[in-house]
Amino acid sequence: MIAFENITMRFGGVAAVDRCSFEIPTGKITGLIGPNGAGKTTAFNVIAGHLRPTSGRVLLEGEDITSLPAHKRQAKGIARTFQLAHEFHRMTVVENLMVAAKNELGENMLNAIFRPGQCKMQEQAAYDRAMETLRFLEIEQLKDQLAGDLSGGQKKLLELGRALMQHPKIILLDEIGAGVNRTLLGKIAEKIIQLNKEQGYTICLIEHDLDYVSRLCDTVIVMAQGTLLTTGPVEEVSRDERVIEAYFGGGKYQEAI
Amino acid sequence: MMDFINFYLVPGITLGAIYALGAVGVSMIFGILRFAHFAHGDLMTVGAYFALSAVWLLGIPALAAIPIAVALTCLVALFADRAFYKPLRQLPTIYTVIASFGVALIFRSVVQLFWGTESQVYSVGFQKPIVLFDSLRIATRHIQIILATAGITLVLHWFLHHTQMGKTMRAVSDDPALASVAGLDPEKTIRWTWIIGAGLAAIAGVFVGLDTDVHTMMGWNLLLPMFAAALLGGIGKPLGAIAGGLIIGIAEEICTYPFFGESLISPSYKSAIAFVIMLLILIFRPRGLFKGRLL
Amino acid sequence: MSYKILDVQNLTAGYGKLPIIENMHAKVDDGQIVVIVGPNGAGKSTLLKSVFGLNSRMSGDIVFESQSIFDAKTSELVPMGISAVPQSHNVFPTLTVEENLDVGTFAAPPKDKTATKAKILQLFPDLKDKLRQQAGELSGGQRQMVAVGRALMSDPRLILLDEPTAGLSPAYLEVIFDLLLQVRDSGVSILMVEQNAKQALRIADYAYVLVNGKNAYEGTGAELLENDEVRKSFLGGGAPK
Amino acid sequence: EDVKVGTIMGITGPLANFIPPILNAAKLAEADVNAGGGILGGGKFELVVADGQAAAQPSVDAATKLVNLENVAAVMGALSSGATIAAANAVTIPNGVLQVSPTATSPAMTDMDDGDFLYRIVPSDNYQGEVLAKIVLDEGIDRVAVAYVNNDYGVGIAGTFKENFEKLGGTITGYEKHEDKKNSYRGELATLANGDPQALVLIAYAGGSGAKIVKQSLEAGLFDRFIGTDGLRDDLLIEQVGAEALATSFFSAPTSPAENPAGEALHKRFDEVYGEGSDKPFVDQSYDATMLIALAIEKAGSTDRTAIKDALRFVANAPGEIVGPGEWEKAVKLLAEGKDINYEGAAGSHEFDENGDVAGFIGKFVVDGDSYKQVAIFE
Amino acid sequence: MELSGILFYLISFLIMGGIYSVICLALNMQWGFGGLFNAGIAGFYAVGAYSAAIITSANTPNHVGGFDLPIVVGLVVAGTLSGIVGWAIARICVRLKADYLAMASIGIAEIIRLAVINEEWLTNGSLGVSRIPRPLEEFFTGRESEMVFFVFVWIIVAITFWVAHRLYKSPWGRVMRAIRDNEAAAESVGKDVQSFRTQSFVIGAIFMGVAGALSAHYFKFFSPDATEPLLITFLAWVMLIAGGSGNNKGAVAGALIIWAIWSMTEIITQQLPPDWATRSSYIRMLLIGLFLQFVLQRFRAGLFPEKAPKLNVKSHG
Ligand SMILES: Nc1ncnc2c1ncn2[C@@H]1O[C@H](COP(=O)(O)OP(=O)(O)OP(=O)(O)O)[C@@H](O)[C@H]1O
Ligand SMILES: Nc1ncnc2c1ncn2[C@@H]1O[C@H](COP(=O)(O)OP(=O)(O)OP(=O)(O)O)[C@@H](O)[C@H]1O
Ligand SMILES: [Mg+2]
Ligand SMILES: [Mg+2]
Repeated sequence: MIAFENITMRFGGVAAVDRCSFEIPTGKITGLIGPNGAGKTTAFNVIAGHLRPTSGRVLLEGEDITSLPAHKRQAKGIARTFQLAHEFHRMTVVENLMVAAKNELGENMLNAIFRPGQCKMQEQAAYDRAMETLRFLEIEQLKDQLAGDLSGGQKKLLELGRALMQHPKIILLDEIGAGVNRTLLGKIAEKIIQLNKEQGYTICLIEHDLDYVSRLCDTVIVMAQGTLLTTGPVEEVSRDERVIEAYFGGGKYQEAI
Repeated sequence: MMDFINFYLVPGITLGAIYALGAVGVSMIFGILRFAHFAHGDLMTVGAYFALSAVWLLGIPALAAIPIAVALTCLVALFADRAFYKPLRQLPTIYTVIASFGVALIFRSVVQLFWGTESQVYSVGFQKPIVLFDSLRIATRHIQIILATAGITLVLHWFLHHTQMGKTMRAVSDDPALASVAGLDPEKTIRWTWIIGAGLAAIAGVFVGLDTDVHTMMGWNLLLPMFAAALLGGIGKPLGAIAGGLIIGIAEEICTYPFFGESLISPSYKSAIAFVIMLLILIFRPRGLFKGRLL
Repeated sequence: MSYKILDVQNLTAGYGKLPIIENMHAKVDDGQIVVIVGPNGAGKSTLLKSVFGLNSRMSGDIVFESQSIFDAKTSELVPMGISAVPQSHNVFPTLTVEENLDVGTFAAPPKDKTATKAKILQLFPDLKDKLRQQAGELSGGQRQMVAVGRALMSDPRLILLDEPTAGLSPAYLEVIFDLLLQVRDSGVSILMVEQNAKQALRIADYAYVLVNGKNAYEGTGAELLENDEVRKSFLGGGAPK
Repeated sequence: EDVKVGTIMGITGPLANFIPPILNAAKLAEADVNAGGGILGGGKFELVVADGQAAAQPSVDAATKLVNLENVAAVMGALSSGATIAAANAVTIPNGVLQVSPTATSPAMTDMDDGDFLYRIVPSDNYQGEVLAKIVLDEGIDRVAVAYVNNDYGVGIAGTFKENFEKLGGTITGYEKHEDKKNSYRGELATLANGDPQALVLIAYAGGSGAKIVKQSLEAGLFDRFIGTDGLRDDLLIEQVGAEALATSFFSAPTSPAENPAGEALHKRFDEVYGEGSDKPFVDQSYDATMLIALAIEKAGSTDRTAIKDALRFVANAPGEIVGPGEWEKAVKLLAEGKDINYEGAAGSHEFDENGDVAGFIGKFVVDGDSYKQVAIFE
Repeated sequence: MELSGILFYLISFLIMGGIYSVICLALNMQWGFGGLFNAGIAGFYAVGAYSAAIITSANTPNHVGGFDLPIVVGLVVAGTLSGIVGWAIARICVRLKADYLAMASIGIAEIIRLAVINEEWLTNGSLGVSRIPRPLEEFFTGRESEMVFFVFVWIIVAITFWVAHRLYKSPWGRVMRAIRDNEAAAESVGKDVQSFRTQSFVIGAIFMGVAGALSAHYFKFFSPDATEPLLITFLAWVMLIAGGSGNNKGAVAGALIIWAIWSMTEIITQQLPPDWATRSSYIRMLLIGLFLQFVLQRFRAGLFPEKAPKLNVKSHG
């Protein structure tokens, strides 16, 4: 699905991502793990087009999208969530989702002015999908609350919802788990598997909680200091002592797994 | 060549110094209170008129009147903040921007009420400039203005980089909410901002009066170049603002110098220079020359 | 003999007129780690915010070291010996990491600033080579470190942490939890909200479960870990370790 | 019967610092009328002042309030052409109210279809520029640099001056417009000083850029002789630069025929009442405009707006017995006797042509002690 | 003061008020919907006014044109030109953060103003453009022409309002609000932020130009002093904020109310003793300044606070 080819991303001096290459296989759930500052979020930003890599190419199904602006990539089916929630704070939850819906007609200024009738049906459809999604995430009751007033975790869910609204080909989830209640997180896990198995979404998620990752992911990609450390099935990887060293700092966490 | 220095460069530096002093306040207020203070020019006017009264009543020279002007202007600024800006702090900054427009009107009309609108001078007559190296002619008041500005710059630098208040100011300008979580008192910081901003504005106002004359529109007329200077230096970078002020002042004056026999642009386009520079900066270096904050 | 550091007595608080937590109570004893868990939107952050004077406290009382802080201003609390780390927006983005730490000392200067800083840097080695970098450019986890570091700079007697480990990789999970134990042992009490509930409860001396703004369960960390109800509905099931 | 007359002036706004003396002049006229036995048989003559902020929008607003709410018989003002024409088009002409501007100079006013309701009593700039060119050449000066302020006043005079000066064989060595509100003009002056001009023709307001420019050229030793217009002929200039520095300079300004002592008297009275300022620009015009309106009303015998308009030429133009500033009583008496009168003001004789423009006289002034003295008159 | 007087004061009041309403609605499209801080309104106003003036005024040697074309043509050209200028500016500035956009637009407006004063060949400089027609002048004169123009202005206001309202209710409006709240997120859900902002900037600019054209026709003469930023840019902002930004009704209400304050304060200060003539005007400005503070503090969110448009969908299940 996505090929991340030998990408370097520099910020002034720091190379957040440094000659790093990996693939996100189609139709699978892939985990992207690594210690803090490894460059995971940066990698997402490069894929989603929020950052231009200093060098290297990003391919989507073989097509080079390195120079596409973010919004065009979304049109091609890349959806992402943010590690630090990016809600539309002065809009209600349901509006937040409706914005994400593809709504070509009504978003063309001329249509908006001269034929509002035409947009109405699309609106209805978008609204229904939004409600569906909210039900799916079990935050229906918040539909009319201002997104800015949501709790930390609720915002995360909103982000996921927005991603789902776009029926993308691939969803990039940046630490969807951080700050989400574990039980709910368990449910989300099921949903994610559902999305993947039943609706065939390709999913790539950044997550620190290894139990969680192992529960969801077929394969994991491990990054450290901006470079690719290794990739493979969770069991193998989590036995790889380079990973253990980099990720768990040899801490007593090992027996936790 | 001498012409260039006498009639373009020196006046440019003088003008620059005045912009600079004004721009520091604009920049700090912009950085810390997060709004463009449209009453800053008129704050200069207020300062200039306070000095004028001091000159009239006490018969002291304008320069000696500066401390009085500074003190009074600071009070005025603190009052304005208390009465007009503080109540709007929690709202989007646009409210404060608009409010400051109103405050500008208030300042100006009060000045007009008390001092009238006719233009005044601190001292009548004109002084022949000092002639150095038998061709460099500088008016004493220009020397004074330039030196004073240089001094102020040093003090300011010290204040911002070697006092706790300096860092606190930047913390507050970053995230007022978090600042109070960290136990800092935003209001105190804001008061300091006003004191510095207003004080320098007053000085700048007096300098304008020294250089030319004092009238009720003087500050308003200087406002936009001051904004340009603040941007040029980078918002929230007072020292940048000083550099910005000088650059714009000098550019404005020398742009009419006949470098190639023809003066580059018609003098009546002079004031466009500030904005052209500002636009270029905004487009190519939006954080200003000194990497100020991006709002 | 140990006396209450913090005593929240049937507090009702929320935002504007709208109450979020109702008649809720919580206590922190000297040198305790007290953990608050609960589903999203339960009101955990709201509780912390009201202790720290960041939202509207409606009724009840909050006592810190036997003195009411029910209507104390936020900026007064730090000098009193409380410091806090919000859930998000918890660093000064354009200040460098070092300056972020310094800011922690302004309101309540520690006995030995350099020593404190050294201690913190040795807890978060990552930050050492980022001291000059703007905090806004840090990774999610690095920000958390800076935030916690800042809170510790003022040698507080009570710190409020809202999900300090959110987004921290396991290595740091450990570090933080170890750190918290150390901090406690150095006599600082801790009131924290955690979603990594399992680990949190392991180190907790006492814990409260919050649901829809009301106390649901409470007990020592161990007790709650054993409690099936709690495990099923808040800790994501799984057998007790 | 009491009579209200409106006046529009940019009391606040960019021109604020010129207004007080101009307004005082109008007030003086008001006072003269009332002192001289009032209007329309002892009625009170009241001047309603409105602030046009020297811009079109507020001037229109001011005018409409005067005409519709204050219900004034006629309007005096506004000052700048932009404000005057806007107010006329939007308010006074449609409502059929006489409007006399003391200062508006734009040529555009000449061919406006104003239903004969719009007048002005400054000779249109073109005229002063023309005369100034003669005056300068008569002085034996044939190489000058010109600096003028970039507004309708400066542009108008400078344009015609240049044209005529060159036509009469003079040379313009430099010709620069400038903005009113700058701090330093040394650059422009340095450029203008090239090509050794004998003097600087400076068309600007003393209170605006004028004084600064004179000061700075003297300091820098770029010019020592200045030729100004009524905008520069201002006590302010002498205050700020000192008389001796201006010894060789001279100025042109609209004036009235020499054999009219009333003008002098007016200035004396003005300074008695208001302390100073009789030499400020547009003081005379402001007084005359107000006085002319008053006379027109008296002649019309009522506040009927059309009648007033029709009466204006009768009282302003020859033939008729000459009356001047401060001679209200006399004028009223003559009108009562049914005699024709001809007002000769401090700023000119005000003979309106069919466009409502006046030709008028231009005086040549030099500094004399701490004020100005008229040394010659040109027609 | 007799009745007809008051009537005609109101008419001329509403003409100015109407022109300002158009500016306010236009500004609302930029700021209220798009969060674009345009502080250069006077610039677009000037572009519109001068294009209309030159297009419709009678031929003259003083400057290009006048082309003596119908007023409608003038309006269209005015809108188009200032739209184009807006577009050019948007290309450069629209990506700037709010306050920076403000500075940039101020700068550009000032440059436009200087160009207007200095390029005599185009605008006749400070002498201004004269002989600008008014609609149906040949049939109506005097006070009637006032009434006709009054109707004309308010037709334009209605059109502007209608456009603004449609935009506000549409998904387009929603996207604008989303962008206003969080650009990165808007991009991540596939909205072309640049282009949306440009659109709202341009549509706003167009109507600002139209407003300029209207006042040119009203004054029948246009010179630089009618583009005074204090009276266009500043006033328009006050009106929008006071009325309630993001709310079209608020924009119009704000325009009328603030213009009323601006205009009617003088009626009050004129009651002061006559020898206060000058002072009373200063006091008036003081009043305006203070009143503004009052409005800002008293009506925090404006007289008509922004409210999200009702979704026109039925929510079943
Ligand atoms: N805008 C930026 N400017 C400078 N450096 C940056 C910027 N963004 C990220 N970095 C640096 O790049 C490195 C990787 O950052 P990134 O956010 O990708 O880490 P991460 O893998 O997401 O870590 P975490 O799991 O804590 O979120 C970090 O060291 C960070 O300091
Ligand atoms: N500023 C606010 N205004 C109004 N309601 C708010 C505000 N902040 C939070 N809320 C609401 O209060 C409830 C509790 O919020 P809170 O942030 O305390 O939840 P939480 O327990 O911290 O959840 P999480 O674990 O996701 O952070 C939520 O329903 C939220 O929608
Ligand atoms: Mg990350
Ligand atoms: Mg929370």
